[in-house]
Amino acid sequence: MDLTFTPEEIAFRDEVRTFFREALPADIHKKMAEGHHVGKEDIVTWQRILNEKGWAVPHWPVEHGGTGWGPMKQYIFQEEMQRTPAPSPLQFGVFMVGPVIYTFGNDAQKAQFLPRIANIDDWWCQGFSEPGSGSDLASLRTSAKRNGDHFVVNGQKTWTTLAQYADWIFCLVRTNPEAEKKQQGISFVLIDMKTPGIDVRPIQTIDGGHEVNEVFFDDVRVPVENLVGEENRGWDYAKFLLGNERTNIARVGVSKQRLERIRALAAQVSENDRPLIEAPWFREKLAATEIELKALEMTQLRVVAADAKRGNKGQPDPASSILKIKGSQIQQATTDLLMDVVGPFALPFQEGEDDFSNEMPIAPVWAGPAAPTYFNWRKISIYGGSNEIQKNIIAKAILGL
Amino acid sequence: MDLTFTPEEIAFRDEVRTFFREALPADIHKKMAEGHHVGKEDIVTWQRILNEKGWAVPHWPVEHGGTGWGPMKQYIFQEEMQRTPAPSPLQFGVFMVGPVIYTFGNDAQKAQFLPRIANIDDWWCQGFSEPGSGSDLASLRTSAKRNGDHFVVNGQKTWTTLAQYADWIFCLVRTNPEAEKKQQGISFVLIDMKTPGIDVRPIQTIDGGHEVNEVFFDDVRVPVENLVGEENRGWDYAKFLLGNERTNIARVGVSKQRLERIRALAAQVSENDRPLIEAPWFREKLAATEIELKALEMTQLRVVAADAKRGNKGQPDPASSILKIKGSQIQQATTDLLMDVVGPFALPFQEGEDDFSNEMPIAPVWAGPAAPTYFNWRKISIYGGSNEIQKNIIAKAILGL
Amino acid sequence: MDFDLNDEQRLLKESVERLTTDRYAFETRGKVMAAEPGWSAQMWGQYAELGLLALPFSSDHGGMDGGPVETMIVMEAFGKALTLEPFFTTVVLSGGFLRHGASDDQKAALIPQIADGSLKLAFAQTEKQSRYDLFDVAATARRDGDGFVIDGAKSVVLHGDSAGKFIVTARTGGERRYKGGIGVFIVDADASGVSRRGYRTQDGHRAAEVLFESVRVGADAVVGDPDDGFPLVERVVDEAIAALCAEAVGAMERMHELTVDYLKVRKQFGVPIGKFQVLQHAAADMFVALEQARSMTMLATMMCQDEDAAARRSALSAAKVQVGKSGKFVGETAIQLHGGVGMTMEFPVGHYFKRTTMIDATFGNAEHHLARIAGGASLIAA
Amino acid sequence: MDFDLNDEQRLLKESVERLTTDRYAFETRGKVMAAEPGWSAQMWGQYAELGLLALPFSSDHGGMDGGPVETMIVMEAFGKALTLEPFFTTVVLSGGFLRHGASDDQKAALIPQIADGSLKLAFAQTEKQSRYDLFDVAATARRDGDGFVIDGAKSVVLHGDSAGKFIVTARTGGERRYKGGIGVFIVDADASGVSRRGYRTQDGHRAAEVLFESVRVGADAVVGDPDDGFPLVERVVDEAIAALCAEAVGAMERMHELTVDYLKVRKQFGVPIGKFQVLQHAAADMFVALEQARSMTMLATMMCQDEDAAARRSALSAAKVQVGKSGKFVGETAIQLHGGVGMTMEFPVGHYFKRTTMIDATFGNAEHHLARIAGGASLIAA
Repeated sequence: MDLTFTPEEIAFRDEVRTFFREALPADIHKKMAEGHHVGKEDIVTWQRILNEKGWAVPHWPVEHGGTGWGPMKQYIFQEEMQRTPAPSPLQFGVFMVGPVIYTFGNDAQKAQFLPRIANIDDWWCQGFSEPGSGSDLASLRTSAKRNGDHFVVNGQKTWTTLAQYADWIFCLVRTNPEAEKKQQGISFVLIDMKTPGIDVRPIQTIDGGHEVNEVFFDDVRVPVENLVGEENRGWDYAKFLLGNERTNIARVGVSKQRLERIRALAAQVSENDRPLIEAPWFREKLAATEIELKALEMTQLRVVAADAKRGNKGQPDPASSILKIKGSQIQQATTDLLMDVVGPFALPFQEGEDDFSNEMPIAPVWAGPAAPTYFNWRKISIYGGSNEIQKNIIAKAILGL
Repeated sequence: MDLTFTPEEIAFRDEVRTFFREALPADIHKKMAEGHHVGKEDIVTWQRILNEKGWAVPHWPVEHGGTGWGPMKQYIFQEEMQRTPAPSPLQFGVFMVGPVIYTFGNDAQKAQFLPRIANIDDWWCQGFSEPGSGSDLASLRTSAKRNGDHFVVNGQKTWTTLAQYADWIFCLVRTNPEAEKKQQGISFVLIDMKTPGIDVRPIQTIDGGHEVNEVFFDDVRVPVENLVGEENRGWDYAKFLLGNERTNIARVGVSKQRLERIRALAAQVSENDRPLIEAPWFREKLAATEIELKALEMTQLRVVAADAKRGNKGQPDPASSILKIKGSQIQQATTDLLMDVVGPFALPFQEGEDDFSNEMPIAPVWAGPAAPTYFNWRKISIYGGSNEIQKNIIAKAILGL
Repeated sequence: MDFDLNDEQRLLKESVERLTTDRYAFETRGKVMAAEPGWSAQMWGQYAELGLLALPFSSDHGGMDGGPVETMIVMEAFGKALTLEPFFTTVVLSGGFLRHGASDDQKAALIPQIADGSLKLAFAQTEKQSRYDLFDVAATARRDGDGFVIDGAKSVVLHGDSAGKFIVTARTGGERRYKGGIGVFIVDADASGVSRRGYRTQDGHRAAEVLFESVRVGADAVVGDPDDGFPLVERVVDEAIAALCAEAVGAMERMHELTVDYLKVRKQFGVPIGKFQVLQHAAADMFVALEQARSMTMLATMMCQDEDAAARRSALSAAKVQVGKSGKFVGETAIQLHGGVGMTMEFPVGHYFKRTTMIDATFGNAEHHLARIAGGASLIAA
Repeated sequence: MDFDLNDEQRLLKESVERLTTDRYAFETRGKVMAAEPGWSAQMWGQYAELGLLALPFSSDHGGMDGGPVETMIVMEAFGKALTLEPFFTTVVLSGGFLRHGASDDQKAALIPQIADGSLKLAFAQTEKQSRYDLFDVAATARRDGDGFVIDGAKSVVLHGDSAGKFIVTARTGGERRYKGGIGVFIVDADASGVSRRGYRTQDGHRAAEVLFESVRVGADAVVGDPDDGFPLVERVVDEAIAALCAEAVGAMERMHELTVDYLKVRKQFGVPIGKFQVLQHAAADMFVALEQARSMTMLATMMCQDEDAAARRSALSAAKVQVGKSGKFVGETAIQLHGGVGMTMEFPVGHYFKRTTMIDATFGNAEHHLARIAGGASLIAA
């Protein structure tokens, strides 16, 4: 047992850290550091910088552009990206549909899509959830009927993140409504968003932002060559996809960066005529969150190390449910702390998407995103398998209850 | 709406308070105030003082020795008793079997038992729980078979509090094992503990005390005149009995007394060379508990007032589940605070029942009961319908889920 | 001790709830919020007609002689309906200054205008550095002949964009955080030297940044003692906190109802999700938190007129802590149990959550008031 | 980074666990606890035989050259078995003083006696007023010729009743809470002027009150610098905290196992209670708390030898907070899910709960260490 990074790992971390600091455009860094939204352009810009460097898709197989790093290096890479902070790659491409395509897709699909994902030439979105199918995803009803060399897709997807920018959507669709179990009869298809019959409607969320959408399919014709893998095996691919989230799920680097920022900001506001950072109640609340985060980081590293040991097979590890639960709690705790820091200046709301900065003289200027982030981040314990679902997984898969 | 006590209520409170202070023997008061156990003798002594005053069983009908006070006065009476603090009456007599007897018993039973309960000439215990029947009380299996003018009782009860002193036990027994539903076929019988075939065995609890027992029945002959009410209707009487706990269940007075004591003790120990009571973390933890308690007191008063309005019918109010949940949480929080106060002096354990005082030079002398009380009070969220059961009740009876 | 409303109070409650139920449905509210001025002039007229705008004032000045219980009733109903009108700022908050501090002349001049709906007021208090400390006042009121000249910048002035007059705290003497030397002034919104910029708040209400630059007011603008106005400020804010607690309880009650309803209709895995015990217990926990908040709001309502300022402040702080904590728990749990839809503007529950969150951030959040109580005497000694 | 044990460590773990499983069943433990001296001399012999009593010492003095990981392995196994022997006080705590502070002569004299099981030691540190502050020392060590005369009263000296020697902190100079001027001394339990009264602790261990009255010791009794022993005390206690964390994790793991097992066999309402989702989630929450504690214990194990004292203390405090909080949650939930039987001496779970509760109260509870971290620098800066 040796819980220190090896000299090689430290050198790697320093290399990555230096590159991120130098290569990330200052305006993007500022937005990220101050807790603002980054837009499509920023994400594209950054992804192409990474691609240029050869770091666009480190976790992919080398033949498709991956770096061949082991899980620990991949973890360090992500952690450093979050701490910089730099924009995370658009996960729907790099972490979701990419691995599905290189694992289950055919050669034509690999050739067509993978390089464009790495360079974010295509903007991908995810068509899984439906209004009636949230935690119970397998009950989905969007249908795809075979008609010659096309599927005809009808139905509705929802919570489709950033679909407003999307060139492509990967969807779970029901190709065999007669199947015995609801998990059977589902297929995984890739759909060009320009196909006639697709309608994207925004969902406005309580933070005032527009991140998610409803996507309607009305007799949308999808060529059969856009089917990934075998027909009616889509549920397996979806499980594979969801199991891949592990290393990123706790977002330790994000919380670290936020706590460091909160500590700095709390030195700038005063309570009882002294800096808030000197108030015992605030220091203890902050310290308690830091301890939880430190423990989570160690837990995360244990999972990554176990992964490395197993040879990075990408099997879903039920222990990742711990990462999801604690990770979401801690991320939400950071938004709560920021609310404490801004105090009464949580109230003003700035119109205009992606701009929550307070104009003068509302003060302080960095207070703007506090409340929207607190509201928006409620989603973290809901999406990707709610915390209730994660506890079910622990109870059943680990504890055998 | 007027949330102040009326002048009459204030005069009553002062009268009760003065009486308690003057009439409670000093040695009993000291034990209570310092968090030690009080023994059988103390409880008997105090109950007889109350009985002399005519206050042994205030909530009973006047013809059986009650005072005719409304719910608010009864609440004040109990609150003041807890705050004095004086020993609570043995609940199995005055709050449990007494009301069952005067409500459902026959005249002979009333004449035989009620005056002796008021004067604690009989020590009662409760035979409800069984090893296989905890939260699922209706699954009980202790049997009572009719044989001429006797029932023959066989089976086992457990968690029988203070059965080691008991003259009588009231039991739920299964008189009709053929009944369709498990709640049917249960009868409520009174059993003389001197009857041959009864064996009481102590259960030692983790605090080192001996409060509860197992009671075994081996062909125990119980005269049929000891059946209360109708045969096979015992479940109804049990529900009536459990529903009567409401006004006492939150034990607001107990928690108040304990918090006041904790505040005083925290001024006597030092942390970082100043009194612990000046440490911000301790003050905030204490204040947070006080706020919860204040809210609970108001909630309790609302339930009592609603009761008074309804004419004190003693119907179980599902809102009493709130009192049970919050009351147990707050009582447990006080034991936790006391652990904070005693610090490393939580460790020493004094042998000998009912004596947790630390001999010199272990210091401070009042630290002795801290850990045993912390351990022992875990029971508060378990007995009388666990907090999980209380939440089930709220979800079903109030929220209709 | 009596927790029941009397007949008149019950009638008041029914009237307000009928009005908001009939006229302030969720969709209507959405339209009101989207349009200028961000609240409904029509509803304002209805409130006037119903006497709500005259509620807490003495009948000597055309008021209804309502007390804290009446205010609680109205605010709780407004919390349930999430109303957007400047009732709290005009009637409760600014009205409080008039009731407790104003001269008969001031009352006679202003209360009728409030009662008939023609005058809105706002309380210009918070400053960039003051956070939640009411005594932290950098704005100055310099004596100038009979009157004063006011200079200062006030932030997050609730409904400050539609106010015809401001109640302004400004310092007549002493250092920035000295509790003496604070004066309370009535200033016309269109007085020379007053400028403001209005904006929306997170919960769909309105507020403004207000600048006072060499604003001259006469002696008749002073409310109470210009050199010792702080006890008045505390007293009025305590009443305002009680009213906000009542509004939060109304909002929490609705969040709880909405959530329980949703648990009954939303199906996953072939059953209503309300059949899952974990969600049942979460709903039960919400109920407990709600009832604890309701209890403390009743206490706050009773105590907000207590003459013992220390006991009053302590009880009000305790209520703000309980309501803040309960509101946070109820709101966060309501969203969690709704899942994604709870986070959309189309569903009501998120709007309630935003309101209770902003109520927590108004006049001191739970942490602020907990620290305050922790610094003081025991809450439970009798 | 590597979380795995090497082959020797795995072997150690298996040996200790086999020993305790075979020879220290719950019933056996009960008998040991009930009889004098409250721990098993037989097991002590077994530990010696297995080399555990020599584990952390250098092979130069007959030790096994074990490091913190080896100590963690043994302590975690002891936590699972709830062993009662004075291993922690003798080998980890007092052994720490020998390892880090003693002269070669002292080591040569004492370590072999520890290793063969013939010498037990105890750390006499806590005083009536000191609470958890290691530097709060009122006991004095007055210079007397070459040696010292020690006076003072020490409380809750773990396993002080069976110790052949004490490691004693006493003040050679400065005020009571001055961090300098603290000396560490080895004092024979049967030296003139030493008296003690042994007693049982809440968790079935043993402790003593020890009085030192004009106890004369020679210069050879001093461990390290008699005028600046405090850094040594901190260092040793940090190692001890890491060891206690490991023991607590072992105990938590067993509480969790026992609870999950109980949920599977206990039936109510016709089904195993583990079918109730609320209890499933409680068990899942216990699991999360346990794993977080395990993670922090690993960190503590790694950091307890760090040369940067500030970083070391901060990490150790963080671990003590996490383990204290997790232990409390796991213990309280284990009892709650067991219901009444969990509170009886006949069931193992309550004994584990008592042990973790007492571990929290040893060398600073969670609140104490949280306040300490809150007073310092960020834990997460890299």
